[in-house]
Amino acid sequence: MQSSAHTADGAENLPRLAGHFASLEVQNHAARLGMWLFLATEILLFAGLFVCYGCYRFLYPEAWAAGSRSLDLTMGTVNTIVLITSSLTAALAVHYAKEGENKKVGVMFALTLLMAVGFLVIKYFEYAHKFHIGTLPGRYYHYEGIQVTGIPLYFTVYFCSTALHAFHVVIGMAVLSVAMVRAFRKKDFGPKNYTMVELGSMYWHLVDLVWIFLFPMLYLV
Amino acid sequence: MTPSSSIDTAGAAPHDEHHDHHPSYLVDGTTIKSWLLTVDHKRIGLMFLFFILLFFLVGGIFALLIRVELLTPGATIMDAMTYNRTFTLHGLVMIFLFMIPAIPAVFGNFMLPLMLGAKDVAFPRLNLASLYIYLTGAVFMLWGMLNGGLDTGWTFYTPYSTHTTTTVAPVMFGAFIIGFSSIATGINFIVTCHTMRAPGITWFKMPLFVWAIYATSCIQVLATPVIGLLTVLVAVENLFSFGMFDPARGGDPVLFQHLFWFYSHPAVYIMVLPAFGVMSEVVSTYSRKNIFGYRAVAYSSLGIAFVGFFAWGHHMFVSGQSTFDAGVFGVLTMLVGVFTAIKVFNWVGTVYKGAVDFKTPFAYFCGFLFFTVFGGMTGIALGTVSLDVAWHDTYFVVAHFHFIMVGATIMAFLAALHYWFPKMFGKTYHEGWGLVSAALIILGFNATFIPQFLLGNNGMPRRYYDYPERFQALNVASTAGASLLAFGFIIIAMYLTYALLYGKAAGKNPWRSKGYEWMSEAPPPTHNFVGPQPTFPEEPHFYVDPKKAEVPDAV
Amino acid sequence: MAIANESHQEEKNMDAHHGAGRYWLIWGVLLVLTVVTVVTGRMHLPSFGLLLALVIATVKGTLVTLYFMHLAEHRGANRLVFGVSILFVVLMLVIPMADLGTRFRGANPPGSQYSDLQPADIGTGTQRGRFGGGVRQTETKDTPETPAPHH
Amino acid sequence: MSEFLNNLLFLPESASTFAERVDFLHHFVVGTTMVMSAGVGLVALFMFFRYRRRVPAQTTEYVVPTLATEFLFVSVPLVFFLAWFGIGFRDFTWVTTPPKDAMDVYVMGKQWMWKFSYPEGPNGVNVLHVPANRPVRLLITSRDVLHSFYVPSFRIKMDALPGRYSQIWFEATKPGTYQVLCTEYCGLSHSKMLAEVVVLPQEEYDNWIKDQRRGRLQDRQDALADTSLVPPVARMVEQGQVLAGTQGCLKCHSVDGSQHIGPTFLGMYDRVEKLDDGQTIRVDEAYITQSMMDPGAHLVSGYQNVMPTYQGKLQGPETAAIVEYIKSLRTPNVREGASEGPAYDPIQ
Repeated sequence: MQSSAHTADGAENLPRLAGHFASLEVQNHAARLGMWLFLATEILLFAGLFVCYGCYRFLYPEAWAAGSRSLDLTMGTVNTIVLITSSLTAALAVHYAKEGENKKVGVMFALTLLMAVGFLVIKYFEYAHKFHIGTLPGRYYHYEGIQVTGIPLYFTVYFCSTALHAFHVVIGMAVLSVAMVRAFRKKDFGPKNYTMVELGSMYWHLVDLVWIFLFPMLYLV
Repeated sequence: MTPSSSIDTAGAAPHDEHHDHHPSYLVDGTTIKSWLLTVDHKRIGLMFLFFILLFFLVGGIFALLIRVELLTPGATIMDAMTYNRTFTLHGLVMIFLFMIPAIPAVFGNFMLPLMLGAKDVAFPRLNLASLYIYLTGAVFMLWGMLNGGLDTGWTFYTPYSTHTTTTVAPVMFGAFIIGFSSIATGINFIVTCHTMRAPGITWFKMPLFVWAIYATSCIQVLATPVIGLLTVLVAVENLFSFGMFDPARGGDPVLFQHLFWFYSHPAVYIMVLPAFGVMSEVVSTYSRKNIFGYRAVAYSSLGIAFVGFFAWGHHMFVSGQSTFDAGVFGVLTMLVGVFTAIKVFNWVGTVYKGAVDFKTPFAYFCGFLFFTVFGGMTGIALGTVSLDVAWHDTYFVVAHFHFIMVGATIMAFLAALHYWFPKMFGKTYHEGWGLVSAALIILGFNATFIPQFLLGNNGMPRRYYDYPERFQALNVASTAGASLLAFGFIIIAMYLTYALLYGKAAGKNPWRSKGYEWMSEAPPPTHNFVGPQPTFPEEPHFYVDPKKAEVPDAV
Repeated sequence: MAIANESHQEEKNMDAHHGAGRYWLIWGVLLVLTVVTVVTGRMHLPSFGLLLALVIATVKGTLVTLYFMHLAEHRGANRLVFGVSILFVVLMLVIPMADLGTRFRGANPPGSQYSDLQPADIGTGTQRGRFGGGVRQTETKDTPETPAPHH
Repeated sequence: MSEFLNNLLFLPESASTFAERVDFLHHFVVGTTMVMSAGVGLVALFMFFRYRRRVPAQTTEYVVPTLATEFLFVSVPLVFFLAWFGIGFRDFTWVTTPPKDAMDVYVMGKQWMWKFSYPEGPNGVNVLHVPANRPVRLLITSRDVLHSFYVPSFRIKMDALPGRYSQIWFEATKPGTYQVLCTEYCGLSHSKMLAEVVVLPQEEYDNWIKDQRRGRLQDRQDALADTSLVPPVARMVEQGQVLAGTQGCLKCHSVDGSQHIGPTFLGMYDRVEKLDDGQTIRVDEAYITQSMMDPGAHLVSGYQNVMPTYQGKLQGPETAAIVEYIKSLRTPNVREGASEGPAYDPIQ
């Protein structure tokens, strides 16, 4: 039941069609829907922490204000810009994949990865500072500067959510690396075969999306 | 092909003449590797069946230990610490390792593609991965159980779970891993329903089992990540004292309960919705009727899945939750009850003007109907806010959820096992023993849990190692019932094993069912259908005489 | 050909292919919004600061999902999945918060906005790590107050 | 009638105003359930027989419900369910909103006992005295993990949250003694966390409380529960140190971790000890107090039962001071006692 539209352009790079799918478009549809469902689970995963954030913020507004003021806004803003830009390059990679420009796809992903590393390095400096002054979660909190009820909880939420996010950054980097290597080596992305690039990039955008919410929640308000 | 099913030749014709040349999935590759690395949904389903039965045995042994311990007040066969671990492990094994994957991962996996006329699920390799993820999680859990065990109860409420000295972290981590298996299965089934339906199968011609699995998968995908996060938080809290839910550090244990029940309440629908789906198939087949109110049953599955998400707070009426929230959750709980009632009425309605053949699966249907009605109605009673104040955390709750969640699911699991046994293995079992053991199990189940309803009324709290003398008589009755139940399971194990080895060949469709899954061979070949994707012109379970088959639109 | 599902429609939707300029435009908007949210965030606006930040974040998030993730072109189930997950997040957030706001005040954590109880200091030697360890800067009373009779 | 139903359903004696409300709804719900399920069951059984299969490959009619049927399926249960919810929620609001003239009692759960204290004293362990026919508000809290205060005969239950208060109220209708059970799993001896509510007629209750307040402090079951006479903790530790010397504790117990006739005090608090009968116990205030008063009750394995009782030799506050002194001797490897929650002080 291969649809005629696809058998026509046989010269083109076509992805392997798994035997149990009726046609390529069904396979792509399945992959995309599966990815969206997976992203939904990721959203719900972070939602648990957002609920903790929301509830404790509701209970301890002063601690939250004090906690967010103690964070380094400059580093946070830089990180936001880095991540948004990396999202742009990831989106451009999909764009070039559709046009079959494999080299540009690889370069875009390389840039994305570079910015991801940058993000993690900045994050490392932020963490190091916190370990130094003692704004740590739960019972490890020993910063004299802020003593408000609930302040260790703020840092518990801060560390849990940023660590979970950083973990997702690392996973995203792994996924994008695979796509990048393929773009450079196999060079087989094209208008009919870009699902892998698209899904990898969707995952990366989700990482960006989570940060877009984490940033104002943790640093600004 | 049986004479009765001559009218579906139109649907199943293309592969009929080929079937001699294609070996069944059971013998298509006989090496161990061909099983362990298979991507065939049927083989994966069978492997799940094997492990799930194994864990059911483990959980069942824990259950019997609990019942024996409760024969007398005070110590009977174990000390308090062992008892606390035993009931915790009973809960964890039965819920995470048996009930949640039981029907979806075994029968869902096996039947869903067959019912949709697909060659496999959408992501076969993910499907295999989900089996191994499940096993990895199970290994972590078992390792934790053997190395100290866990004594928090399966609910692992903070702050007890974050301070107990027993091995919380490995068990939590195991539960976290199993969550991925559940998610993978869920994503796979949803995508399969959306993209793999054969020509002719529109949304409202999908078998009701598929609808139920679809609704279940939605819950799995949306709820499981939350418990995943929560298990990690509890494990981290236990190891490092981050204070997220520790009242001593300003955390709120009631918030933990909100998050916990956000998963764990929908989780009971993960367990029971597939059971509803199985029963819709069974009742149609054995009374040879299209389901009464197809759309009502299909929509009520989705309704339960959706509303069930927002009824979680009825586990927390006396936890210090606000009266306002109690009211909101109370109303939503009633809606879940209404959706279930719709299903019950429609199942009974299906028998109307049908042609009932009282075979073993139908016997389980009767048991199921009983457990669902009583389990469901006691659920409504518990959801009636003021009554819950008296009943909360007593044996009444224990009996209630064993009726609705366990009773209904076990009935459906056994019904499915018997109903699809010829489909899966191509063999028949002994009908007489089937009916005897069904009677034993249904009686045993009642004898075990009806005394527990009364115990709860009488005021015996759950998770009690020791109890005042006045509760003893009912406890003895309950233990006696449990032994009857165990006896029933032993009989099933014996005659099914016998049937597996020496059973007579069943033929393609021994029940003469018009369910979509019966339109392929039994047991099916590796890719289910030979040749192009088959088409399905009729709706499932269409038993109308072809001469007068002018059908009004289903409601 | 007769496949009873939405794949064909989906593929048609995906055919649309735009120039790269659109991505750069979205990127620009995202950067501007980031600057706006940082600037307004620094002002520490009294009541609507949180609301404003969340609105901006939502707009940014919507842009990313619609255009970077191509949700604008993905229709049907893909949108449904995303929409439902967002709905669930919101409900999951609102219901526990409604609980905190409306429950018996004594049942909220001591020292929090919705409790009448002072956070308790207990004993010597146990302070460290309890409410943030260290020495409390402000002296609080030794005993918590009686919860106000709540009728 | 309702007596008979209660016996049939194994319900315990109903002894509060709330119990009467609960039982009414209970009978309503259970009765309706029985009638409806019997109806559904009988209809099903009838149809199994009436529509039994006559030919193996029988064909059947295509039957679909009318809209009215489906409407009936939805509306009948809905009406009943919402009615029950309405009654139930009204009663729930009633039981969580104490009347203004309610008498307050503070209840504290800890592993594994209940402490009760009245705003003007006295305090008690495991026995709560209340007058009959008078609303009593319970303000419930916990010292360590979650507990739940449950009186089957009153049909009331409320969780005890560490460091916070939850409330519920009742009005006992009959004098008598009623059992209290803990219904939230709280660890090893969860099932032994029992207590009693003693309901007295008003005059007897007045006499009882007068007696209690007359100052028979040495007879109190647990000096710790009453902090009205106890100095702040810091001074208690010093006082305890002095007392440990003068009372002779240090002759047998070391404070530096070295072994002696008795277990060392260093790091003793919160330690999990193995008893000579094979059970384990966490050393908490209750256990230390008990060991001073009745040293042979729970012996830590490896030690002889040689310690004399200090019953009557120590005043309540002195016992408390020694306990605080032992608590202050903690080694860093002993887990921080975070599970205690914010300190609970009976409200003065």
